[in-house]
Amino acid sequence: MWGQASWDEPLLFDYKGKRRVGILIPKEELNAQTHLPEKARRKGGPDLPELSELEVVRHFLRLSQMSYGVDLGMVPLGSCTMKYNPKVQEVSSKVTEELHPLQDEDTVQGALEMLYQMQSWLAEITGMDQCSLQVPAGSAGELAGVLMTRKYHEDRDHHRTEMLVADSAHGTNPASAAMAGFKVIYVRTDPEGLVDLRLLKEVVGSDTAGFMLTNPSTLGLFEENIEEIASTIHSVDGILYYDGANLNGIVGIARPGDMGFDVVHLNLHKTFAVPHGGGGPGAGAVCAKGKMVDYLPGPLVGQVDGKYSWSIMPKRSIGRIATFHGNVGNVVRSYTYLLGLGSEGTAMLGVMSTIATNYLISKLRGVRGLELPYSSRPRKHEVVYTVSPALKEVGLTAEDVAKALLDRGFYAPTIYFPPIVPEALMIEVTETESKESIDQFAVALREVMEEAYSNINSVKESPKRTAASRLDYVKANHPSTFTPSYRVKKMREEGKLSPLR
Amino acid sequence: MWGQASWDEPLLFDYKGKRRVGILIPKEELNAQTHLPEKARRKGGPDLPELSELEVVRHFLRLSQMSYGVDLGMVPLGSCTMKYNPKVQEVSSKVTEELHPLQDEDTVQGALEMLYQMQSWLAEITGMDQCSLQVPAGSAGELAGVLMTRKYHEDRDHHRTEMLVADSAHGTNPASAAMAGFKVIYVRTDPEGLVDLRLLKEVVGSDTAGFMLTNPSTLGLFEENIEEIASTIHSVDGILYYDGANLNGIVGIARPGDMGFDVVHLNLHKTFAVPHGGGGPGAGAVCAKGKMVDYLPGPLVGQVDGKYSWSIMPKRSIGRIATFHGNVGNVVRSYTYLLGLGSEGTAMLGVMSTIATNYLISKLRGVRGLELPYSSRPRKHEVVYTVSPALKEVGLTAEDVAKALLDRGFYAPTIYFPPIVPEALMIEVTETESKESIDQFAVALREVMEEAYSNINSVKESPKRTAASRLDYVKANHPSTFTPSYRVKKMREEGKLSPLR
Amino acid sequence: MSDREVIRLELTRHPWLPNLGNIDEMLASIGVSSVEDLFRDVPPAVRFRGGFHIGRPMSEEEIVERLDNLEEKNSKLTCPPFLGAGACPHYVPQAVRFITSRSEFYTAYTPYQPEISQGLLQAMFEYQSYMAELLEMEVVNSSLYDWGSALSEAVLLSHRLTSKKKILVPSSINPFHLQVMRTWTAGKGMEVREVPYDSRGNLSQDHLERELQGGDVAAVYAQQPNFFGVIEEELEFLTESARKHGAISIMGVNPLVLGVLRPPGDYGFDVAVGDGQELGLQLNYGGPMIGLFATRWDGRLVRQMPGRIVGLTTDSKGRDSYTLVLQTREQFTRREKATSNITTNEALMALASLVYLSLLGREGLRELGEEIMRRSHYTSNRFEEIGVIRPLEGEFFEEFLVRFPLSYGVVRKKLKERRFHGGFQIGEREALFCVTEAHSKAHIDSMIETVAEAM
Amino acid sequence: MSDREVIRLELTRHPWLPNLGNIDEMLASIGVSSVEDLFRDVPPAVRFRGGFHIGRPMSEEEIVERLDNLEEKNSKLTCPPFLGAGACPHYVPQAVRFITSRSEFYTAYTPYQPEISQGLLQAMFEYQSYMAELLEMEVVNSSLYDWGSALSEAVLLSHRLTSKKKILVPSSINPFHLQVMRTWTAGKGMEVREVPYDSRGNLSQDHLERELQGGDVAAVYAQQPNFFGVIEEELEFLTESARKHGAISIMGVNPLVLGVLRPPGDYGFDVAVGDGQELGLQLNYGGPMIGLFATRWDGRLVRQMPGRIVGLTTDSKGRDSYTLVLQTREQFTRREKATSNITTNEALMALASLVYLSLLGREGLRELGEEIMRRSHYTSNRFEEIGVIRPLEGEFFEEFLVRFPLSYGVVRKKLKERRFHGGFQIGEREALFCVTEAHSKAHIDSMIETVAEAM
Ligand SMILES: Cc1ncc(COP(=O)(O)O)c(C=O)c1O
Ligand SMILES: Cc1ncc(COP(=O)(O)O)c(C=O)c1O
Repeated sequence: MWGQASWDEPLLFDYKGKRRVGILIPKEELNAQTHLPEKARRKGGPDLPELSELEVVRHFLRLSQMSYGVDLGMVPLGSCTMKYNPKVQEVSSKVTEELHPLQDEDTVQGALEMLYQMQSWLAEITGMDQCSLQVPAGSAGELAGVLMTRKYHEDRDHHRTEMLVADSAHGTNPASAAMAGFKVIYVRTDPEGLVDLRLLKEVVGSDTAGFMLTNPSTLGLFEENIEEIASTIHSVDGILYYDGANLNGIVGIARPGDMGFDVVHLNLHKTFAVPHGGGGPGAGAVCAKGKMVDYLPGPLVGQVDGKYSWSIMPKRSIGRIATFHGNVGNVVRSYTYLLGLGSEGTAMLGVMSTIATNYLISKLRGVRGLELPYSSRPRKHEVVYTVSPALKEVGLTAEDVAKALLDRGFYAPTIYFPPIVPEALMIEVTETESKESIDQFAVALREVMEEAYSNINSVKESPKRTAASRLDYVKANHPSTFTPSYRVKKMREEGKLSPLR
Repeated sequence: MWGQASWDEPLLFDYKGKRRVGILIPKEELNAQTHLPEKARRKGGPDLPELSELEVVRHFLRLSQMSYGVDLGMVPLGSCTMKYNPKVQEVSSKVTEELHPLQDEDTVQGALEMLYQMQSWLAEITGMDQCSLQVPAGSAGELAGVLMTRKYHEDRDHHRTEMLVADSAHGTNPASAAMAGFKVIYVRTDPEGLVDLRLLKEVVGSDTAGFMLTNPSTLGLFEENIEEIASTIHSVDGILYYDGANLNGIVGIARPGDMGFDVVHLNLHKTFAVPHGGGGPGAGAVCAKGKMVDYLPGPLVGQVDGKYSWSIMPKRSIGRIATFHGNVGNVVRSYTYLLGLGSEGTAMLGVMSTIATNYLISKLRGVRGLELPYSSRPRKHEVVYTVSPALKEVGLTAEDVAKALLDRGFYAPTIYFPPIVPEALMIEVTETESKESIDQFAVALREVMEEAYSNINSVKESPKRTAASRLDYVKANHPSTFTPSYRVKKMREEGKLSPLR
Repeated sequence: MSDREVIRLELTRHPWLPNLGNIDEMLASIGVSSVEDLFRDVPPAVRFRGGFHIGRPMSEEEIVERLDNLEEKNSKLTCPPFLGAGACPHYVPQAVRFITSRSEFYTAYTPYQPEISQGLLQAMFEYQSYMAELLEMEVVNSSLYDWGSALSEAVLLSHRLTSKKKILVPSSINPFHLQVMRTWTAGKGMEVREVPYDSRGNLSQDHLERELQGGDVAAVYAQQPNFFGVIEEELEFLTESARKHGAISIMGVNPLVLGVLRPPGDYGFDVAVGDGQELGLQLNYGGPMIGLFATRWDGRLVRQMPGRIVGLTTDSKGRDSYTLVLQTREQFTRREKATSNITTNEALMALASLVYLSLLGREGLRELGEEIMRRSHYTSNRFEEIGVIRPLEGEFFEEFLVRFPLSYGVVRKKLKERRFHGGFQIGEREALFCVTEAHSKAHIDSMIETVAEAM
Repeated sequence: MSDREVIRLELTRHPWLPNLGNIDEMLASIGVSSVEDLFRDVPPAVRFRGGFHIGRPMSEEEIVERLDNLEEKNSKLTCPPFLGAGACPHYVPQAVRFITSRSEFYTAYTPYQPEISQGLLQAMFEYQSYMAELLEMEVVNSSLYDWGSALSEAVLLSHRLTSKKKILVPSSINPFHLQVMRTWTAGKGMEVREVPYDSRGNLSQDHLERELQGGDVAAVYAQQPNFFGVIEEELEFLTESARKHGAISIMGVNPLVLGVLRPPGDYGFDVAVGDGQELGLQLNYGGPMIGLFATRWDGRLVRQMPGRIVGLTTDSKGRDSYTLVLQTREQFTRREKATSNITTNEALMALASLVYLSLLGREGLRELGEEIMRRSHYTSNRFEEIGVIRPLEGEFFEEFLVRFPLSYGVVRKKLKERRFHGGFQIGEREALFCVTEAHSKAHIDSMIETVAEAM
């Protein structure tokens, strides 16, 4: 029976070694006076623990064993595309690792060539004209996209205050729109699970800056009216924005550029296999078509006579969105991934991820308490279930299912998302999970649902086989117990801290 | 409470994927006919499972979590010197990784320079004249040493049939002597824990080829009569052999060469921090002084005008002991370790490992049931306890103690060794374990002993917190259930295999 | 349909596509007869029938050869560039790489399920704690993208809290950070005003005070050390003035200097931002970095904080445990009312920084700071000896502005011939040089000699 | 004493010596007043008072610089050497490196405590199982040092079983293996006799049969492919003759060829030896390698087997579990009666081989074998085109002997100028070239052109 490793590993601050160091600082014999301005000098260094190299390594290795990634087992987090990150990607850092972002272009030709190829490949895959790789993640790509939209309208003296967002959209869509100063107007999903076209036509008007959409949607459904959606938005000179986090299900099958999208962002840490790093870093791209190319964040890499340089500055660029060139150290990981897939492999991503999703659905048919909304349509990269029936019948929540899956050695799906599906389980297996591994996951989920009907209390007690059991969120968030750092813990213990007000 | 990870991970042979591959074979378009001789061609390939890269990685990652190394916690295996292996050692492979052992010397100057320096440094540390790094591990070093001894006597037409070995010696000593055709004569340990000098003088004679000794001994005791031992052996022109596996406790304090030893082998995977690799590979050295230099396995690296080459062939060399130059890829790890320690750090090894051992002893004073033989003498790199009192009083065995320590998150000491101490626990903490970590180990061992007196059954049930509980050794070794491979398992299941006879 | 089938048949095995050999049985289980059935909802007009131009699938061996080939197209330098300006070369210990390459960390995602991710969460809590200790500020998030975006988020926070639009920044601000901030805050119509510096390179107190008078300032920003590498000697007046005039005070700080320089908390700043790149990260051509973001213990600030925060709590068995906290600030619950849109952050880089700092420890951090100062000052002295002067008199840490008696372009070219990369050009004859522990004395000497030759 | 104290005081901190700052309290707990007290049993005459000449402790940064410096002193070659003769260059997949660098594997030692080491034990069992499958032999140990030592152990085993001293080896045996075997068996007085080969390069059956007549042969050895790269076409007669004359039959085999060539078990060999280096190991200047050792399902052989063996059993809860088995053969229990002195083996390399084979799988292994053959044959054809012939007619796998119309020294030098490393020189005009999947067509072509130029 599966069980996670468990170590009673104290905080580093609870280590009490003396006169230890984990790395030697090289020292040169130099005769150089340095003077720190008295008023700027720190009195009493920061109180960091002193540790030997072994203590540091051991501490973090123990912590690592109490963590869980794709290399260990399936992470079916919907909307996150937790595909396998091939080990050869780790070699790719050699192309960029030692380069300073401000080096002369003639000294970084290898890196620039890689970036140039990536710009072109991603443009081809999305059917767009040009891509900028400066955005460090998807959300920054969205921000770039809405800022581009804003500037586009400003340039035309349009007064566009509203950004339309599908109600099934990821929370980042409205958040990004709001950061750019737009008012967010939600467009409801129809009974088919698609954008409600009638409603869309109603809300579209002279205030409409654009529409942020993802296709396939977060429900895993392809918006089959995409052509009409596009023409509706374009009829008011609105910008159709593609949240490309979910490209995986259609790569090789359909391209945003061909569907009428004007701006696309991509999460390279999903479809293009940049490892997720325990939360990040990812890497992104924002791509544009036609008139929107001029607004991309820049500069972009251009090529003249086989020499690469940051020569392309979009005419009406929104400017710099990251301090330097984006997460280049991760872009090169995607580059390596694409080299390994080649044209043929890349073209198979949509097919294979879609087969995986629908295969899982076939294995989950007839599971009591688990309901598939909009069940007549095929899914693409992911599928959203609801456990509402089980909630009504035995009190099982989506969270309970998640915890019970942990006890079976799997990571849990995304839960309670998208908000339009109650008690949602959003499952994305990706094309890198083998058929047998999908089978095992289906068995586990089926077992959980069966256990809920036979012994709901036992499910409610899970997880039991992980390093921690369910947590006290009240304590975690309450102003008088909120503890975001050791400093807060210590100060509170010493009576030096009032509740957070 | 500590618990080891546990995965129900099947054998690779139980994976059932089809048309999978974990790595692409590069294919060139070549027009080349190849003909396999019909009689030599394999009919039906070997039946190996087909796996994707993720399946392979995940399988082994899960297995790794069910294993235990120094990076995770203390491995107090006596006589094994499980010290920390600094991470910078892993960089060192770049010096040798891509070199073929038969490359022209002018193309491998970096590797040769490194080997040359290592030969010199190890000679200085041991006080010997010359070292060969060709031996891939300690036992091979011993074999080299006894073969050198054999050849030395042959060259002098001596008829020396006997090799003396201390009764506390590691099993490899008599095994190596026997492989070289010697009769093994054991020299008993006296009540002080040292070589019985009187007895030694009795057994030494005209049949004596040499004496294999380790100092400090496997009991962690320094043979204070070493000068007299040396002169006794030398009085019959015998060779005094130093089993240098246990050098750690005296590096910087005393040198085998100064004690009168003629031949020394070293385990670089102990004192010199080559990681132990789950059983190997290690790396070794065999060093000689005076007349014995001529017998070293060769060739050795020499230097002329700053050019390095395999120019030194000991005149009466026993010949080649490894196919090529030994485990060079590991020698360079030791080299890196010595660079980091420098002269000062190296000189502190003996001091710091000896302090660690004696500190542990101080923390174990007064633990009921745990007895320290020869308790008046200070220990060096390690210490041997006996739990004989607890065996008599409550039936606790050394094995029980080992298993109960596993349940407290520690690896176990070496047990039942050396054979002259009953119910032995042989503990070596090394200088890389922090004081606090030694404290914790002492607490754990004390708890185990206390639990034995309060609830021996509970101790007998351990380990409970590891991936497996105690094993069935009868089944493992019985001729009709002995299963050393999947092939045997399958053939037996198919009724195609008789018991092993 | 057919070309899809053709593609499928061509690629029969691939290490990263395990189910190529299982398509038929999987389709059978699904209950469709062809792959195309799964895409029946894709309108023919948008169905992609073309092919890509990425090349044939490469074996690992070929991939590595290609990467080697790209690596060779970059110039091999004798030593790391003498470039800073927002990213500085440092030696990254092997233990840092080793730990960040543990699968359990780097192939995980945001720990939405805390019970199975305690290790990662504890590490993020420790990152926050180490930074809190360095900054002397109580609340640190578990990373934003980089300094530029962290500054932008701080400015947006000040706008949310004060509803004002004016932002005061020193004209010695890193221009890249400024550009990013302008981009990010364009949607809110923020207006940036620059405060000049004096002959030492320090922020002008008078100007600042004057700008604040209007009472329309959302935030005041200071950068330590500033873009010219100069250490701001006096910052207490800034936090005091800001408080007096109802503005949020923000300090941008290179956390590496905090082994030796006064931390933002000690000055009373409301918010601190910066980048952790210098604590254990490779340059990576400028990314990934680590956006550092911290606030004082003030609910008003904390509840407006962008990004994830990990907090300590207990589990149902009473054990200390860690989880994401204050999630109601975030986009997935608050949507357009969230404190930021950030989702994927720089967690693994935060881990790298934490490991680096834990290797250094209290004394190591101080020693490193001192060694860097010794080397940078040695270099500046050597420059002076050959007639290259420092136009700003203020004290500096690792970076400093120098003025050459001739065009810097000439020097820069000469350096490149000798496989050195000089500092960041600022004007015709000026450049910002950065010297760290990654530049040995021998390399510094030889760089200086090369410059001397060029002159 | 004093100089010891001085040293201690000089080195106050070191990353690998955690207790330098705790010496006094540790001594106090021990109950001695000085370090020297712990060495009171070391006679003054042997007390070392000198210092070492290793240099001052280097920081990691300096260590890496030193290693880079050594690396640069090795020649950078255009492609891997065309050298074989017992070790061949191959591409090592990243997954192999990744898995063998997992701390839980590479910082463990021999799994004496099986309950806590199930993962490592299962992996060793799988290594044995994969090799058993390749070899078609039932019992494989979990590694010896290398081919030479494995052969030596096989010969010693044959001596223990037969009490005879004569060993027949082909004169096409790898000379390094032969040298090792002579060294290792010197103590037992073994006598080696060489059996010649025919014009194709194949072992002479007649000679072999004749040598066996005397009935004094302990073991007969065959090598597949032999030292000249030639594939032995007929080996069944060998096992039959050996059996008839009471000798142990031993096959030395490169396991890589077993995707395409008949395995030792199929011929009926008693013992198989070889080296796993070609399955996932770097060259590493010749070591570590993997000594492969296997026997038939015969208790007489198995009980004489050297090295560790992992077997399947169950734990007290009935779960499949793994442990070291037949330990009574080993030195730590049997001492001078042990089947070998081996202790530390090549476990991590065995793991590497296992990972490599599991990535390849059945088809991958075959494909790899075929690709290597295609490339080696292409190369030999190209050689022929420029007048470099193969003096032995027999079929070959990846290595082949070529004869140049001029001194090979000239060719070798020319190749080196172009940063190629040619094959292993055998005579004045002959050399053994090795071509694998690590040599691309472009490199092969350019190597051949260079040879042509030299001629
Ligand atoms: C649909 C969707 N859009 C946008 C994002 C935001 O991307 P990122 O996390 O890279 O900021 C995500 C993922 O988090 C997503 O799933
Ligand atoms: C005292 C002693 N001698 C010899 C050896 C044999 O060394 P190796 O394992 O490297 O063959 C060992 C360790 O196993 C040992 O502890």
